[in-house]
Amino acid sequence: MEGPYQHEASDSAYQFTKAAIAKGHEILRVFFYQDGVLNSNKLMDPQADDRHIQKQWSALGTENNIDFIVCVAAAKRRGINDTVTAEGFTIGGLGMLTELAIEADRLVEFRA
Amino acid sequence: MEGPYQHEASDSAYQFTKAAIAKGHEILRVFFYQDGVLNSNKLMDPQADDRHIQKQWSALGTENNIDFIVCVAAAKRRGINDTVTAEGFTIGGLGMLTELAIEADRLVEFRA
Amino acid sequence: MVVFRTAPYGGNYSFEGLENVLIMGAYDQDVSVLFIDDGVLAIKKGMDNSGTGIKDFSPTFRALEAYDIEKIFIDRESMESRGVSLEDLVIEPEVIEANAVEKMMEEQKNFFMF
Amino acid sequence: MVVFRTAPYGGNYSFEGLENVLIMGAYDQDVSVLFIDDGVLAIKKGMDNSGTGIKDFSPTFRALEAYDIEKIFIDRESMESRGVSLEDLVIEPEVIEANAVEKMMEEQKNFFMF
Amino acid sequence: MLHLVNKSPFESMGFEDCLKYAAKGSSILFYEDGIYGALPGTAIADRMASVTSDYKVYVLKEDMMLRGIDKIMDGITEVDYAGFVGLVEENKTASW
Amino acid sequence: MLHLVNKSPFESMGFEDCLKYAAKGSSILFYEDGIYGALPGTAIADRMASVTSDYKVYVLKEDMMLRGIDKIMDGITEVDYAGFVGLVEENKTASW
Repeated sequence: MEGPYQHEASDSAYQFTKAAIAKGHEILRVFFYQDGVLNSNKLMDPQADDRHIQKQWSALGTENNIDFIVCVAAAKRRGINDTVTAEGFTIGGLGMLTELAIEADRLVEFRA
Repeated sequence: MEGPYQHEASDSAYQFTKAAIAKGHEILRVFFYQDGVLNSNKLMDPQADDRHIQKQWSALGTENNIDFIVCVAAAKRRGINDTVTAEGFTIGGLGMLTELAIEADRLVEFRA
Repeated sequence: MVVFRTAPYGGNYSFEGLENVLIMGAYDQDVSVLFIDDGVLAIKKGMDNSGTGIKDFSPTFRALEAYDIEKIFIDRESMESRGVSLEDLVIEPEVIEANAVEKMMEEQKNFFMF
Repeated sequence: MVVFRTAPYGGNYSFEGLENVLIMGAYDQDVSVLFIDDGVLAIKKGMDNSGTGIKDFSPTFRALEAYDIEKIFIDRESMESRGVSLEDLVIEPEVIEANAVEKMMEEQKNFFMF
Repeated sequence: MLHLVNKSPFESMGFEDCLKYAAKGSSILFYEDGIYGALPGTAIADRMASVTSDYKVYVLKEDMMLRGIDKIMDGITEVDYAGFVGLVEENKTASW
Repeated sequence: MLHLVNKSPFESMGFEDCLKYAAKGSSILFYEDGIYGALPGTAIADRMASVTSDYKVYVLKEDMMLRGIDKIMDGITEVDYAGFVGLVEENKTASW
């Protein structure tokens, strides 16, 4: 996934997740890797008339009990650690993506 | 500019700046905008056998008195503020890019 | 000069390019704006962000004239290959041919591509 | 399955894709690896990062067999159009035709593209 | 299989790459900048007409709206995000 | 003018876009993934041969090394980062 505000991938992933929940699907997990890890940064402070991508995710996660996993390897390289990740985002290993591939019925990648 | 570790743009900009200095050029300023603002993040913690992009910039800047300007609008959206920017990086307005366009003899953009 | 050459929204180049144009205008620079390649799609009429919540920047393009930014150009071939005509756009740039582009760039002290 | 389809270094997809392959191998998954399009360039021999300092990941590709990852495929047409032959590569994938790709994907429970 | 195409066909080979591998009869969804592939009257309209006869081609309505696109070629079906989810229910997906 | 091309010509139209606007005799530098345009024996080698007769074409050595590329087409000149700086001294640059 590419970074929020830089590419549309974060927005598309959010809208898709929301629509899947609205249709009654259980979202196992959203896994953020590559620049997607930047979605978790609570220091984001966009202009008042723009969406706040991290807060959108957090609200969706709280309401629907979704695990947001931030890939640790990708995050460390990009200066994301638990001092800046918002509540609801957990830093975890790539292995959790493998588990997701094993458990999930469907897996959709939002790439740049 | 695109983000460090995600695209090569940050590395290319760094190598180019270094080569220009080696040839005796005065680098007025390096302006980081779009995902390029992420270059300034001192929380970066890449694997031990990989380069540390922020530290590379900082070392180059200290040795050669280069202004590193991080675009404030781009930075705020992406969760970069002065709690995470490394020494030597200054958050500044897009106007400084305009000034650069007025003053600099040459301007090179490193894009994704 | 600011050159727009990428499609809007998929990447944020057009948005940050537009911020740049406005600032240059505020510095009283004699700003030119040029739309080529997928950049011609950035000024399409009828943008509606109600389905995605992504910030719609077309009102700002419409306001360029208010900032005294009046030298606005667009590449004919880029429009034609994308099925876009002047009536589809929120502003009315002057149509130029591809072979005029490099000359316009050379005449600038410096220019940016987004 | 992990599909590599982008050129190395310009973007970091191949690098993060490779990390993914290794983890899947560590989970004892029966991992397949497929190189298509510009992905065939990710396993070129002779990479030398002394001019750029960017991390060279080709030794890790060479180590895939050590991780018992042996189902490695490459698209013939992608190699040919890029002037790449098997001797140019750090590993020796099995060459397949483009029309086998969708079928391979369908046979997987899930797959990733990088 | 559902093939997701999110890049402009005027700037990226992603769409052509996808066609190289996609079996006839498969589904293709244009979203993000990929939606420009559905524009009528373009330089690639003839190419796209042959694609719509071999594949089921969809385009994401929300991304069309965002970009001010309201006309699309014959043979391409508009879906909204709920429809996107529906396509994913029925198919494995490949992201180009 | 110096035109900078940093994307793979097999995946991006950036190089063809650049040629649309670049005046004959101008300089073009391939760097990052753009260096693949200099590979011999590819599907675009004929196209590239005609480009090298109309333009001064350069390729960045450090990015070739990084990618394991040591052979390039006739008519293309290798430069290192110092050479890149030299080209920028002599030309305004456009980044595609």
